[in-house]
Amino acid sequence: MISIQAEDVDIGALIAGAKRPGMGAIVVFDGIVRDDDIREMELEAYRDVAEKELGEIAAEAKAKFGLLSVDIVHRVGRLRVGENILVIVVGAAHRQEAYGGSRFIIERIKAGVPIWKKEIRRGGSTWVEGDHR
Amino acid sequence: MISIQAEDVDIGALIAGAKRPGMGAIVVFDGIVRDDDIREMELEAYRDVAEKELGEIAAEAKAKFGLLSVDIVHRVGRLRVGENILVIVVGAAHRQEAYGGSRFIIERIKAGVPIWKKEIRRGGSTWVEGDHR
Amino acid sequence: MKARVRFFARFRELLGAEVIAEPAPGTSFLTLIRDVTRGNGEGHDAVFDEGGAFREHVILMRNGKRIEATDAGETMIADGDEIAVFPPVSGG
Amino acid sequence: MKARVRFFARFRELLGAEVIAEPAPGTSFLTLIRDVTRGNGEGHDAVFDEGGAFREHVILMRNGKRIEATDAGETMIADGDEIAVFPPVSGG
Repeated sequence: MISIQAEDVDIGALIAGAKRPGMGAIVVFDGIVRDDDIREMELEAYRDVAEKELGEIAAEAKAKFGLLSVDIVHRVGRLRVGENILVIVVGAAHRQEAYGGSRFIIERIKAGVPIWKKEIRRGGSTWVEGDHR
Repeated sequence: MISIQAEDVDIGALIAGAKRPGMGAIVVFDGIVRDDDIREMELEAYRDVAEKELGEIAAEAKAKFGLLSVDIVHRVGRLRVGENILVIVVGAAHRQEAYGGSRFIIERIKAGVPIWKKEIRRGGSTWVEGDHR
Repeated sequence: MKARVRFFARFRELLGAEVIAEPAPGTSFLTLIRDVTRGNGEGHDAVFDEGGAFREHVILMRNGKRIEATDAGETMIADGDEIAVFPPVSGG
Repeated sequence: MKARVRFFARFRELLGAEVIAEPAPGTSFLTLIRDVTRGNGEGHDAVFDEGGAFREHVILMRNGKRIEATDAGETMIADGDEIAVFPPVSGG
């Protein structure tokens, strides 16, 4: 499942759905809204392109790390502190590939997928430029 | 939560419960029974010592990686292919610490915590010695 | 000839989410975006520097694929193109 | 004097989960485990080599803390000790 969506995601269900024959390890990355003096976060995506690029990153990670499953859900819209922003679930035969694939995917998303975050504070709001987590 | 238990664990609930002020990233490792021609797996622990050691590993990982939360649940008893064996949930301000802490914990568990796995096959069963995932 | 120009994040706030432009054949990427941002001082200055070149951090796409800002003067718009102009990404 | 000797995994299958032993004062770790495994050929051979030393992969604990097999001959059992003998771990 590759999705850019406003709705939250059921991580437990994603994990259960990721299981495949031959799988021995699943690694989940969950990026959440951190309370750096912010009230809320607003996320915007160039949706068609971002979904296409997430799909390409997933395919590349599968090939490179021999992953048996990849799910990526990226939220958009207004999120409160503590809410899930991005959930990546990867499954592999062994933990080395699962960790490596997960890390590869998050770094690729941070580096290039057209999604933006705006931090909303009491005194105003600012677009985040580049990597902050 | 540090636990050695026969019951399965609700990973979604563990993640929700792990969230803390200042947290920006959660990494979950889920080790599952892989179908290497096995029918079931039997897990045995030296329970008191294993729980104590898991607690020490969690504390060490928190200090070393600045983790904001650590949960470790290790199953014992009979498990079928695809079932969760070990779930590690770590939360940190940033993803680097979360991945680093997660990896540190799993490697330490594999290296030394007194828990054993027996693979049950049609033709017989064998104790796993050392690291196989 | 029609082309859709989309802006995101900070650029969207300054310039609007999208403009449907009707460039003449032979219009370059650079010229089209200059035309579309003309008359919006703050928006134009967010995208272009004093010399009229794209600011270093500006990212350009044509139909979902990156194009280099340095090629934008020689890249001609085709009918139906979707052009995107945005600041550095920060997803994840 | 009482001591509890626990076996795990493959050793448990061969030797039983635990033995409550009553060693004489001054009994070493090594002697206690030899005594407890005596008479169980397969179990004894899983833990000890032909020369009567602990096999290389055997792990020993006293009250939840590792002790080196090479120290087991000089380490004396105290009343109430919990001794554990097990093969390499494979959890996770």
